[in-house]
Amino acid sequence: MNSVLAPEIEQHGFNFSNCRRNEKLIHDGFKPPKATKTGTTIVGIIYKHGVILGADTRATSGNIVSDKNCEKIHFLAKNMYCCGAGTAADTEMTTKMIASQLELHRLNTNRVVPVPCASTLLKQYLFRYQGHVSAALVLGGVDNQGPHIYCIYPHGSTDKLPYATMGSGSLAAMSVFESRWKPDMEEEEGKKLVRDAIAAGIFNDLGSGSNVDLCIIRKDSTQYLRNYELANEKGVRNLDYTYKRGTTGVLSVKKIAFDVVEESTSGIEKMDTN
Amino acid sequence: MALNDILKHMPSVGDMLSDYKSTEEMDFINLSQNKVLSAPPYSNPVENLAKLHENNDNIKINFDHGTTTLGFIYQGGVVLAVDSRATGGQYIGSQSVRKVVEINDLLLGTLAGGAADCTYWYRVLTSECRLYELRNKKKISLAAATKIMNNIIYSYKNSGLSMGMILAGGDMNQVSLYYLDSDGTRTMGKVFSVGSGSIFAYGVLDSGYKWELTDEQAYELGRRSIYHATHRDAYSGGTVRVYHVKKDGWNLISEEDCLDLHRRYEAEKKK
Amino acid sequence: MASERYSFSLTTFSPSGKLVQIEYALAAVSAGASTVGIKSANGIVFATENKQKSLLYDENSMHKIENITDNIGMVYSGMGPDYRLLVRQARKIAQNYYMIYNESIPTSQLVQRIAGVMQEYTQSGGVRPFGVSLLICGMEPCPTSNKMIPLLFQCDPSGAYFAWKATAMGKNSVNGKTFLEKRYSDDLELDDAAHIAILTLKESFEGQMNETNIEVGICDANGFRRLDPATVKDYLANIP
Amino acid sequence: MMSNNGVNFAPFWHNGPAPGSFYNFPQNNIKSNSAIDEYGFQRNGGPITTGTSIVGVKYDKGVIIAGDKLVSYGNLARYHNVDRVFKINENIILGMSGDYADFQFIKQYIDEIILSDFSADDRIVLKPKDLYTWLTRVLYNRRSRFNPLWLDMVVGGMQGEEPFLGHINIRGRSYTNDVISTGYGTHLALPLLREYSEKGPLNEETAQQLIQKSMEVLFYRDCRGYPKYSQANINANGVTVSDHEVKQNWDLALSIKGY
Amino acid sequence: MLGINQFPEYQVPGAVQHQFNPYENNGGSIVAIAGDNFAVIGADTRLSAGYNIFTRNHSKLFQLTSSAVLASCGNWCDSDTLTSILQTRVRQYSDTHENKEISLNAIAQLLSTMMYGRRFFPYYVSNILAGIYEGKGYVYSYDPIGHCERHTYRAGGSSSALLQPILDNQIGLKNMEEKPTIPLTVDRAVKLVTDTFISAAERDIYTGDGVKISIITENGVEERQIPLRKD
Amino acid sequence: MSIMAYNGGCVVAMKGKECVAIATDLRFGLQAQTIDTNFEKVFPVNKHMYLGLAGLQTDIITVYKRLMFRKNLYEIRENRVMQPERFAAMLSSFLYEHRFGPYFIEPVIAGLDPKTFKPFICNMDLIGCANMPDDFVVAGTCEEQLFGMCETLWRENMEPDDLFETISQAMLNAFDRDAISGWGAKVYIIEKDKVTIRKLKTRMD
Repeated sequence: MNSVLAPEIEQHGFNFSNCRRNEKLIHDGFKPPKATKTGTTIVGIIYKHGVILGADTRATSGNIVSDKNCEKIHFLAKNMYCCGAGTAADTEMTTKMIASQLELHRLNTNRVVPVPCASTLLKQYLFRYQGHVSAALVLGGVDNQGPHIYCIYPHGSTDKLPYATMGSGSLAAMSVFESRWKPDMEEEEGKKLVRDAIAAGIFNDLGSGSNVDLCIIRKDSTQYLRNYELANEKGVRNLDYTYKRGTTGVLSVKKIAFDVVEESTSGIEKMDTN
Repeated sequence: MALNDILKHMPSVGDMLSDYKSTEEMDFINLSQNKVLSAPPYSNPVENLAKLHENNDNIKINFDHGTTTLGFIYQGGVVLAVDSRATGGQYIGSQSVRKVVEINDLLLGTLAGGAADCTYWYRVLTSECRLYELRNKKKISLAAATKIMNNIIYSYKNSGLSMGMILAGGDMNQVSLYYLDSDGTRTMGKVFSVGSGSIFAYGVLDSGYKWELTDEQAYELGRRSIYHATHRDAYSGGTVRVYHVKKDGWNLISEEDCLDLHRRYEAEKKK
Repeated sequence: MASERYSFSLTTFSPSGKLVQIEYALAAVSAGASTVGIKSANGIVFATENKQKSLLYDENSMHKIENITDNIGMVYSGMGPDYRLLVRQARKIAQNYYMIYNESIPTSQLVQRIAGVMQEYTQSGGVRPFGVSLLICGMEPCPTSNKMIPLLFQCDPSGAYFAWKATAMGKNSVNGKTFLEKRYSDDLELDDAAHIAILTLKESFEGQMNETNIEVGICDANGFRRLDPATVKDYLANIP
Repeated sequence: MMSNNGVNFAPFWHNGPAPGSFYNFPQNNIKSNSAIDEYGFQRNGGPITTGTSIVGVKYDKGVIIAGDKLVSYGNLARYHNVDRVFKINENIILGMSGDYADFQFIKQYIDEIILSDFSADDRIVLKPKDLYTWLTRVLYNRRSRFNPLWLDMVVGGMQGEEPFLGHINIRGRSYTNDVISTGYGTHLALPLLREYSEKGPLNEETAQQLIQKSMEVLFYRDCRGYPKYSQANINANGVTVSDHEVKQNWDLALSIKGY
Repeated sequence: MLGINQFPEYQVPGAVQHQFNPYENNGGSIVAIAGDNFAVIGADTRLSAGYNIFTRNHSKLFQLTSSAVLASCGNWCDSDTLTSILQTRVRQYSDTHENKEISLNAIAQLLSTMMYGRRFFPYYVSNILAGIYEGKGYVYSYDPIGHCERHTYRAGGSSSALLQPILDNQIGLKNMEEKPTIPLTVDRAVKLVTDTFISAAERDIYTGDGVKISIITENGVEERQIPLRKD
Repeated sequence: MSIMAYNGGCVVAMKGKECVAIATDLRFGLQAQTIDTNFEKVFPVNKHMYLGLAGLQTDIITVYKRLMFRKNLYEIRENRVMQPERFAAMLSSFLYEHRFGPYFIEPVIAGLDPKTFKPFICNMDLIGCANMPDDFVVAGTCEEQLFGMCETLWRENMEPDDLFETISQAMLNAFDRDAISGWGAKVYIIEKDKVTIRKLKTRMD
């Protein structure tokens, strides 16, 4: 779409125009700011009829929780979801971009996209950026070959396993899998196991927290259980913090009023009738 | 006391190895000898302490700091004016620090730089001044007091202390004003401003300063200079305190919140 | 022919103000298999001939009607290879839009951008215009209410595009349009529209029409899809 | 620079020979682990021969501490049959992870304390909390001199009738808890242990099972782990130190194909 | 003499260099409020480092006398050492002063001097001392090298920045044109401390599990414990 | 010092009942020095949508201008008012484009949907990771203080006037504990039929 004659503003790929300036600033002693990270516990298992993915919902920047209920299980295709840990924006954008490529692939090939295809696209993309795109992923899906779970590391290496964990709480979750996972589990049992693994991360790893999200992908259906369990709820405040109106001192007030008219512009372009 | 409680502080078991000797005695040597601080387990504490923090993202040691203080001599004595904010990093730790230290009923000192450094050494100075008084049956002169302070500070030069002090006081004949800092500087002068906001304070102070100021004018000049510094400098603010030092003692003239001052000065501008 | 002098490069106008290559491209379209598109109150129907020249062709592997997104469909008259390039482009445009705005591309926007691509091929050196006309349809929410409204566009090799209630392209398109003008009304239901679309094709269809030599695509609130041959057969069964 | 296929090994001990390198004693005084460091201070470098995780669980009537029997030298599994869990006296058990040399050093002094305690014959016996506080002081003081003992220790025992379990690390940071683990166990064993311990006090049997599970997981996932482990169990009946082995199951490996 | 510099090829790199840092952030937050005749001080009960929780039930409050409680958090081994030495000193004082308890302001000064003694290798701790002195409630706060200041309310530790403005607003009644006249009772102070910890536990990963509150009145010290979220 | 703190400043947005509020301080400083006390970090995007940008001032201006260019182009080309969700998505992809050479800003978006008037708030980190909670979003140098205040003060379904008091008190007390923001504040309450902009009395030190 990037035409030479009538260029579009939407550019593809990364823009490096600020790099030199930023380098100079860092050279001058300014600390570069930190992006939001998802410390994260993300997991995936294969069970009898497909795969179950799980994630916590905490995003942090430094020691502050920047998002208490973020979504870490990203859509890739109808038969495939992907959990992301690492720099939040990287996981978000990488999975979104790969989802888009998978959709093109699906439309162009007219078939259910195989999970290894997504794994390959992801690892090739991550390898290209040599770990600078810091996305650690657990990819799970079911295709005609059956269920798959992949672990994809930020530098582009992959692992194909029946159960996988990633993120700062991965060891906590792994301890649950390592002691309780077995082949051909029933769905309820699998859900319980994944919940326990995520809960182990939530309660033992400070980088993970809040709620449990699950996503169950079966041969022919997908069920995304957002906030499957509210593992932690905010305490109830004891005092009333309502202010009497007029408490805050105001210097000046400006009002912009407008009539509310239903927007009536049409989405259709004026016809070009030669 | 339970056995473990005794053991907790019992150096005898640890004494089996000289290495194990408790560090506690050396750590709090200043409780018995107030001018001696325990030596760190590394050379060059300025750099190495900083290095320890750099290497660990999680460790944020921020000492309270920041300030605008000023003092000047005019025909009626000395006016000292200070703000009251203490900042740790960019976090305002306190808006109510007393930055004028009342050493005795003749001497006053202001503190700028590291708050702990200043308050501790002022406390030492206060005790030195009192001891002098007891030994010599007369009040210490400002010159002598500042000299004592300067000697102490100088012995800690380059070890990371951060202080900028203005001392004012009267003896029987005159009032005088000294500036001291942690580099070991000690100067007598007429007009000083110290601290992160001092450049802003100087602007107002110099334009309004003259020897013949009346008391009221002098108080107002001090107050206004500090106010303008608090407005421009992020690390200064809170309450503006003004002290007046005369030959025979000092008075606290005013304590006013910057917010009230701002409203008053804004109203004046509009007139 | 006088115009030949001005047709060696398509970026050159003839003295009469024409880009004759574009006219030739339109001629290629007119020679293509006929295609019909009808907008109804609750959806859009495409129908097109997909006749195979030999019995030996595998009629299930190639299609003329394609999805661009789940909600947008496209069909053509003219040259197949050109069409497939445009389909790929269109899908990329749609995905690109989605990546930026996190919203499916509105049909009008897609049409605009495809038309942009087609136009560019009429103005660049070393290329030729596309030998296809496209029909693009989609359902999208009405700007004033939350009702879904159907949209139907045609896109020509020149890069010109039109919104239609119903149209026909390719061979016998003139007859087709005349037929549609007679049969079309604003309150058509989707099923009636499908019926009419097939009838319109049948008007000029040579030989026996069956589920393997036509394709039908339907766009409604659930999105766009190409009908499988069994469903097409059902529709055909209702046609006299 | 001497290198072995691009991998550089540390000398076996300070100023000692490194695997595959020339041994140039006594000249080799470069970058030894105990040099004047960047802080201008002489201090002990990193740990050399190390033991990995220790797991400790307190149950209703006693305490169990377990640790595997391996002491590693970097990536090398160097000693395969070393006890890292000890009975100190009838009241105290101790598990160590971290530098083994540092541990032997401190163990000698612990033994001396026990000996003098025994010689006193005053019926006052060292209790776990006493040893715990003493170790805290020792480690803290060494830390404050920038000459740390590279140890992570778990002290357990019977404080009179009550079971006691405490943890002291290299900095002298100490705390007591119902379940404690060091090293990789902090990540791998603690979640398992906590899941049960936070529901209420455990009994001896569940505690045993939990320890077994934890050692199993640690063996699977800690690459300095080892299947043989020893465990000390203390309760009102006294101390038992026993050796165990993890039941291994690698069937799963056969099912993994591709990457 | 020939040194290793002449034979760089003999240089053998050391093992992975373990940089020893004597400091570790063990998290934790403290809030203290002084009232007319009482003081309330609370601290969370989590001990953590990095992303690990070591224990969920860890008291950061130290009762020094019947009318003084110190809360200390930061680098736990420093807190542990400093507070136990202070406790010893407090005991020594009463032993050498005919069992008279040391007064709150004397503790405040003692602590400041002790902390400054380690000026060049500071205790990395955040201390708040609360108690009553001559019937009135006081709160003293410290920076790591012993700068001591008296307040009526104060927050410290890893979420000090989150908690302090709430106290400014609710107790200091800052930035209010019409100041509400709600008397500060023990009950209100305890509720407010609890609420601030609920907020801090939401956003600060190093604060959570539970909050332990000491209420210091004429009658001595009363302790309460309230659970917080555990993630 | 972080480059994000070079100029100081903060922005906060909150959801209320059929309304949203966004507030900004007015300081523009160079490190500790206060240059101007009338620098607004909240900009109108369209009738019902405001964008707050905290961070490096030069980037605030640049990003705002570039976004407005894109947003205007969208509205003209598609002949419809941009929804807050679309704007957020566009901003996110714009920021992520600069993943390896980011603009040093943290955006906050507050607005009502042009059709349904549903409240919308959103913030992002500097490389475009969006966060769209149900209660409030904060950005700037006194982020921690704001988090503490908002967690304590925010309630569901506040009327516009209550929302104003809550957001104002949250912001005022938060920046009073931050050396490099404050010096005046402006609060925008966005409702279906009007936007009310109030300038607050604040400390000026």
